[in-house]
Amino acid sequence: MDLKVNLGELSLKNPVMTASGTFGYGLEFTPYGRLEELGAIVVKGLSLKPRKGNPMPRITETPCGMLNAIGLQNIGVEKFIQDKLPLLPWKKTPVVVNLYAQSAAEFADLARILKSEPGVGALEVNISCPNVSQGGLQFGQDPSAAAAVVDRVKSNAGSKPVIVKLSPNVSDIRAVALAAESSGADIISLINTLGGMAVDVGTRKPCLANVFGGLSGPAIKPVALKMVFEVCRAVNLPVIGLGGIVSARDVLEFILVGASAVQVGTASFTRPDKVFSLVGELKELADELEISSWEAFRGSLHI
Amino acid sequence: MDLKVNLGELSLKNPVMTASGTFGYGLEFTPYGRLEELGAIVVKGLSLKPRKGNPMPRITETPCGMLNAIGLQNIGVEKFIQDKLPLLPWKKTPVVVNLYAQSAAEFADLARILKSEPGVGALEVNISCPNVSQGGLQFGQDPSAAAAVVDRVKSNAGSKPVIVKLSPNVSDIRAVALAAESSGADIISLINTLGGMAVDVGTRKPCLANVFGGLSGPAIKPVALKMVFEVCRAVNLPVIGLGGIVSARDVLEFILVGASAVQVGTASFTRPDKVFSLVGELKELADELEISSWEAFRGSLHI
Amino acid sequence: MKQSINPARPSCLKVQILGISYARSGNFFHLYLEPTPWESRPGQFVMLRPQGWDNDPIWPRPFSICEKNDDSLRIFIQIVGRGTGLISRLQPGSTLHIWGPLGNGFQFSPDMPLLILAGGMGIAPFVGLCKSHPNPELIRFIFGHRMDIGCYPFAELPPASSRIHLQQTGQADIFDFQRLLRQEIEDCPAGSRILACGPTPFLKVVQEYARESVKDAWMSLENKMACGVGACLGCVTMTSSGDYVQTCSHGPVFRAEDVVFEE
Amino acid sequence: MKQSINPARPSCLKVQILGISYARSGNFFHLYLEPTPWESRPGQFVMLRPQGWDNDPIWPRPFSICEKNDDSLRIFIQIVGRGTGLISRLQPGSTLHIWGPLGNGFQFSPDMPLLILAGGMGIAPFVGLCKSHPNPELIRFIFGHRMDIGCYPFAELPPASSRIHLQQTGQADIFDFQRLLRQEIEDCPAGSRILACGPTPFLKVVQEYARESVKDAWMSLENKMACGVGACLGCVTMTSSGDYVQTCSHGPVFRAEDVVFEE
Ligand SMILES: Cc1cc2nc3c(=O)[nH]c(=O)nc-3n(C[C@H](O)[C@H](O)[C@H](O)COP(=O)(O)OP(=O)(O)OC[C@H]3O[C@@H](n4cnc5c(N)ncnc54)[C@H](O)[C@@H]3O)c2cc1C
Ligand SMILES: Cc1cc2nc3c(=O)[nH]c(=O)nc-3n(C[C@H](O)[C@H](O)[C@H](O)COP(=O)(O)OP(=O)(O)OC[C@H]3O[C@@H](n4cnc5c(N)ncnc54)[C@H](O)[C@@H]3O)c2cc1C
Ligand SMILES: Cc1cc2nc3c(=O)[nH]c(=O)nc-3n(C[C@H](O)[C@H](O)[C@H](O)COP(=O)(O)O)c2cc1C
Ligand SMILES: Cc1cc2nc3c(=O)[nH]c(=O)nc-3n(C[C@H](O)[C@H](O)[C@H](O)COP(=O)(O)O)c2cc1C
Ligand code: FES
Ligand code: FES
Repeated sequence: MDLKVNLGELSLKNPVMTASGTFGYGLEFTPYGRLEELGAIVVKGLSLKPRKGNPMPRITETPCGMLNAIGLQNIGVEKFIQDKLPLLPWKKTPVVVNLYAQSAAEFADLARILKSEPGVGALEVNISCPNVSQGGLQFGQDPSAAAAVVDRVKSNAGSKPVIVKLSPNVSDIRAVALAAESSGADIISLINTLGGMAVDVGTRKPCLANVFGGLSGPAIKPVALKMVFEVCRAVNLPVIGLGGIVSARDVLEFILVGASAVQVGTASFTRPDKVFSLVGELKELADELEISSWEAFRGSLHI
Repeated sequence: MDLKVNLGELSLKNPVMTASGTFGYGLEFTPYGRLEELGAIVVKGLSLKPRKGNPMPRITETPCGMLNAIGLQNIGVEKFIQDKLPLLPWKKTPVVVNLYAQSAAEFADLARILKSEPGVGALEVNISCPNVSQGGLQFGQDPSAAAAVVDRVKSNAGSKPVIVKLSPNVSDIRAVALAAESSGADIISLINTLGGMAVDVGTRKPCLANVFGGLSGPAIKPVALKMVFEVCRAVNLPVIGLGGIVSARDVLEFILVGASAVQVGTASFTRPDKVFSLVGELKELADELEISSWEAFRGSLHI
Repeated sequence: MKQSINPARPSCLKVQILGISYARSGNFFHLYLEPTPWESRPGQFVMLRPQGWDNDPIWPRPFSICEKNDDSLRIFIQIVGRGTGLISRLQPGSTLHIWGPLGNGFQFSPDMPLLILAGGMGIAPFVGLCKSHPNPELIRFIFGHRMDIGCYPFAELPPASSRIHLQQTGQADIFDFQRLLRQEIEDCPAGSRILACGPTPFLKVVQEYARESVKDAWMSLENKMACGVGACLGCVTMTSSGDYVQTCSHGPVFRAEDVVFEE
Repeated sequence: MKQSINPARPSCLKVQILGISYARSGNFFHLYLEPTPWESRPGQFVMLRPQGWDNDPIWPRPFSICEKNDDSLRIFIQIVGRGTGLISRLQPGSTLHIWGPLGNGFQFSPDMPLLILAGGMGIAPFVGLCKSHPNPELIRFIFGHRMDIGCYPFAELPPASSRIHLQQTGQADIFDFQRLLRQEIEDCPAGSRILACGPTPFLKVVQEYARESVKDAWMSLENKMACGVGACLGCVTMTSSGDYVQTCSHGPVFRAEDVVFEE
């Protein structure tokens, strides 16, 4: 079977993308696989100015998952364009830039800077980071705030496809998805991390300096799958599903409930070659299950 | 250390309660431990009329957790009072009845029936079941609907303490907690299960006949801990924390963030004697960590 | 295992693995555990949870008591997924938690002729039953299986019983087996009892034929189980009275006519 | 392990465990793995992930390369929690994924006098370094430890090096050790280099004394790590320039004066 998939204007040679913040700027993984074999590379969230991030400790392990509160440490969009992007195989595999900003105006600035970069395949608007005091969840939990951000990004992004990344920390994720759709989003991705916390009863301190963090990994897969299913039924846009994917079977589960592509996050920490090997395993499993085409399989869940 | 704890009018010999729906009507566990050694026994959710529950399959395993969609199968409140309650050691350990209804009026009826039962130590109002089409989340996700239910139960429950059990499937759980507090709840318990889903790529069917189910077990502990922490800081009521507890260390984590007591759910499936052994382990660990009293330890997280 | 326990009640024990022996195919193995003091009945089962499972898998796994004697408790296991795979890699000397005996088990009196119908792993609960039966000549044993017969403990059944096995490798074999089952059920003399265990499609067929020829048939059901003690309501079976009942505590053995197979 | 790989770059390999040998206390052990084709430097580390870990623990675990030769890669491990406990129970013949060599490692030239300061498990990266050093007489090795000296591979260090160890069982010993460290650092001749590895309180002391006497000191830091390759930003160290940098990829070895210990 041909693994190729189109998300509107964004064409991928296979549906396996990396997830922002778990794959660095891509280059960290060159010893472990060929970047050009991935569906797309989504880089760490970038802001207008470099960000120092949160104090340590920033990560802690949880049952079948982890919490992180990195706080969006990044080198800033300019330095990324200068130092990293040229080294990425963007001619062969789309590079998606994940965006973080504290206001709709800043998001617009980011879009303007990136719209004319030939190496940028799409923009992913992160309105769902739980680990920053401003600009994360305040957009992701409020449909009208989300709509305003998407609108500003869209009108400054030129022809770049705009992906909107949703937060699971809401009563009804469909409301935010619909708001993003109606304000012009091209693609929806979900889920970002679930808000969570861990503490150490010995020291009586939180395990993260930020107290709260975002939960990711296999633990959250059932939550992610449900939300992806719901959003796929609610909107007419292509959807990228993520949350806890570690195997080719997991990838197919997300496509079965309606996703067009997936992102692999925490799994890249279990082994740096994981996301690369998933592409091969996906092909094998799709053949084994006699899936004839993505069109036939996608959303074909019998209910 | 004396493990005794008071939740307002409700006194427990230790903070370890069972969680509704994971401990049957209590009697199922008599071969595996002494019920009278538990802090309290919370029984399966009861409704006015017996309920058949959802079709099969109803449960599926997930990474470090499980999904269930039992659909509140129960024998009905009358039969419980007649057949089960007299066999429970309610004189030595409070028996808490978990209530499920489809309307505020039905909740009031349940409260009226139970208020004069000497064997009933408290009522737990389940406004957070994700697995029923009516009466579950519609109350748990809406502060004013929650307030209305609590108000009706409270005014019909006589002197029985009323526990309100919250759903984690919300943007801000504090809003619902505050609504419950202001309409007279005596105690808050949280969390119920997180909405989730699992599918089988071989058969292309959902793993649960109900499609969606509730996620429980260690996987959700970080989410539970955060919400318990938040609610403890928002309300002035005693809080019962639960979600993913499997060890004495987990129990202490919930108390450290502010809970007065805890409930043990899915862990009772890992071993039927689990909840009993937790009481002993809790005492040992509290001594090892030199915890002098619950008052001194509760909520003592250094931030 | 040092707990002092009442043999008439179920209990949760910590026991050592005495040995693991593989059957002809590496996918089937016999697990020998320290003996338990339980008074159990054939058809009852246990829940197993190896020490190292921590939080994943979250559930224990249910297995029939295959055979029980003074030296050991024996479980016969087919590797079908992660849990059975993990169990198969345990080492002798390692410990696991076991609770039981669970469920009702098969009821019969020693002087009753028995027609035992087993499909695949459905042989497990009958091994001890047949070997300890005082009158093995009263047992007629029909066994359908997919894998080589050497994978199953069929040869252990008492020679005094009449034993028939039929391997199914294709659709034609399945029809043959169904014909055999129908014949055997029809021919089974009054006053005898039919005991069946195996995959659901097999049990459906047994139920149908037993109903047709009005025979006293009992069958053991398999459902996914979380608690095994009747508490979670996750394993229920629809009964002819219209209620869901817990397979673990009301079963796993049911009168054939009481079971409603849904879908 | 059959992959064809470039020894000059890191890679992720699947290797077998050749053996496990326990040191005097059951909490310390040496893990011998199939040899890897890497060109590595002392102070570099690897990430280990046993095959059976599935989803829990979710992270691999970082360990220094203790010694490397044609026969095996050796890791020296102390059991401190769940992950190291699980690794200690692996059987020879079982496989694990290993990736590396990671990080920068210690830099020095063979004719430089070295003052090596190790605390506890901080001895691990220095064992291979010392044993393969062409001029062991240039090495002065100071080792502070809590457990019996037999738990650590101290006796393996070349006799030609000057070796001092000091066990700390109480507060007085800690002060003695600190005094020793200060003296050694002060006395260390110009043109020599200080290499340190150990727990954070120990490294803070080394940093302070090296600063006081303006010595060329390097130290290897330990932080919790998820990816080990610089991607997650979970393991960062605050540097004197005010930036957080990844300990795994910019370190784990830092110039002592570049490190800012927070809190
Ligand atoms: C009362 C009872 C007695 C049993 N006795 C035996 C026995 O003596 N020997 C034996 O090998 N097996 C027996 N089983 C089945 C055994 O419990 C399952 O094969 C086992 O739980 C599968 O675990 P797993 O993790 O390997 O498979 P999973 O990865 O959980 O699942 C693999 C496949 O097995 C199916 N499955 C999982 N659990 C069950 C279950 N409880 N019942 C039926 N199918 C299931 C799944 O749907 C899936 O198709 C019994 C089951 C019950 C309920
Ligand atoms: C670059 C590097 C090299 C290392 N080399 C060695 C070595 O050669 N031999 C060795 O035995 N250990 C070494 N460690 C430490 C080792 O990685 C940890 O002991 C191990 O990850 C603990 O795993 P666990 O699951 O057993 O403990 P956990 O249950 O995860 O934690 C138990 C305790 O150990 C602490 N801990 C956990 N991970 C780390 C970590 N990465 N660094 C420091 N403390 C930690 C925790 O805070 C906790 O107090 C090294 C660490 C790093 C970063
Ligand atoms: C360490 C870490 C850093 C992350 N950083 C970002 C980020 O910068 N931007 C973003 O949109 N999501 C970020 N995420 C969220 C992931 O992209 C992803 O949505 C989430 O981890 C769920 O997927 P997973 O379970 O496969 O990891 C981060 C996640 C982790 C674990
Ligand atoms: C099988 C099952 C049945 C449940 N039934 C109920 C119920 O009837 N009423 C209720 O309030 N909660 C019910 N719950 C939710 C639990 O009481 C608890 O809130 C949840 O499982 C989280 O705790 P845990 O992770 O310790 O299991 C049920 C949970 C499970 C797993
Ligand atoms: S397995 Fe829980 S009720 Fe049967
Ligand atoms: S461990 Fe991920 S950046 Fe260092």
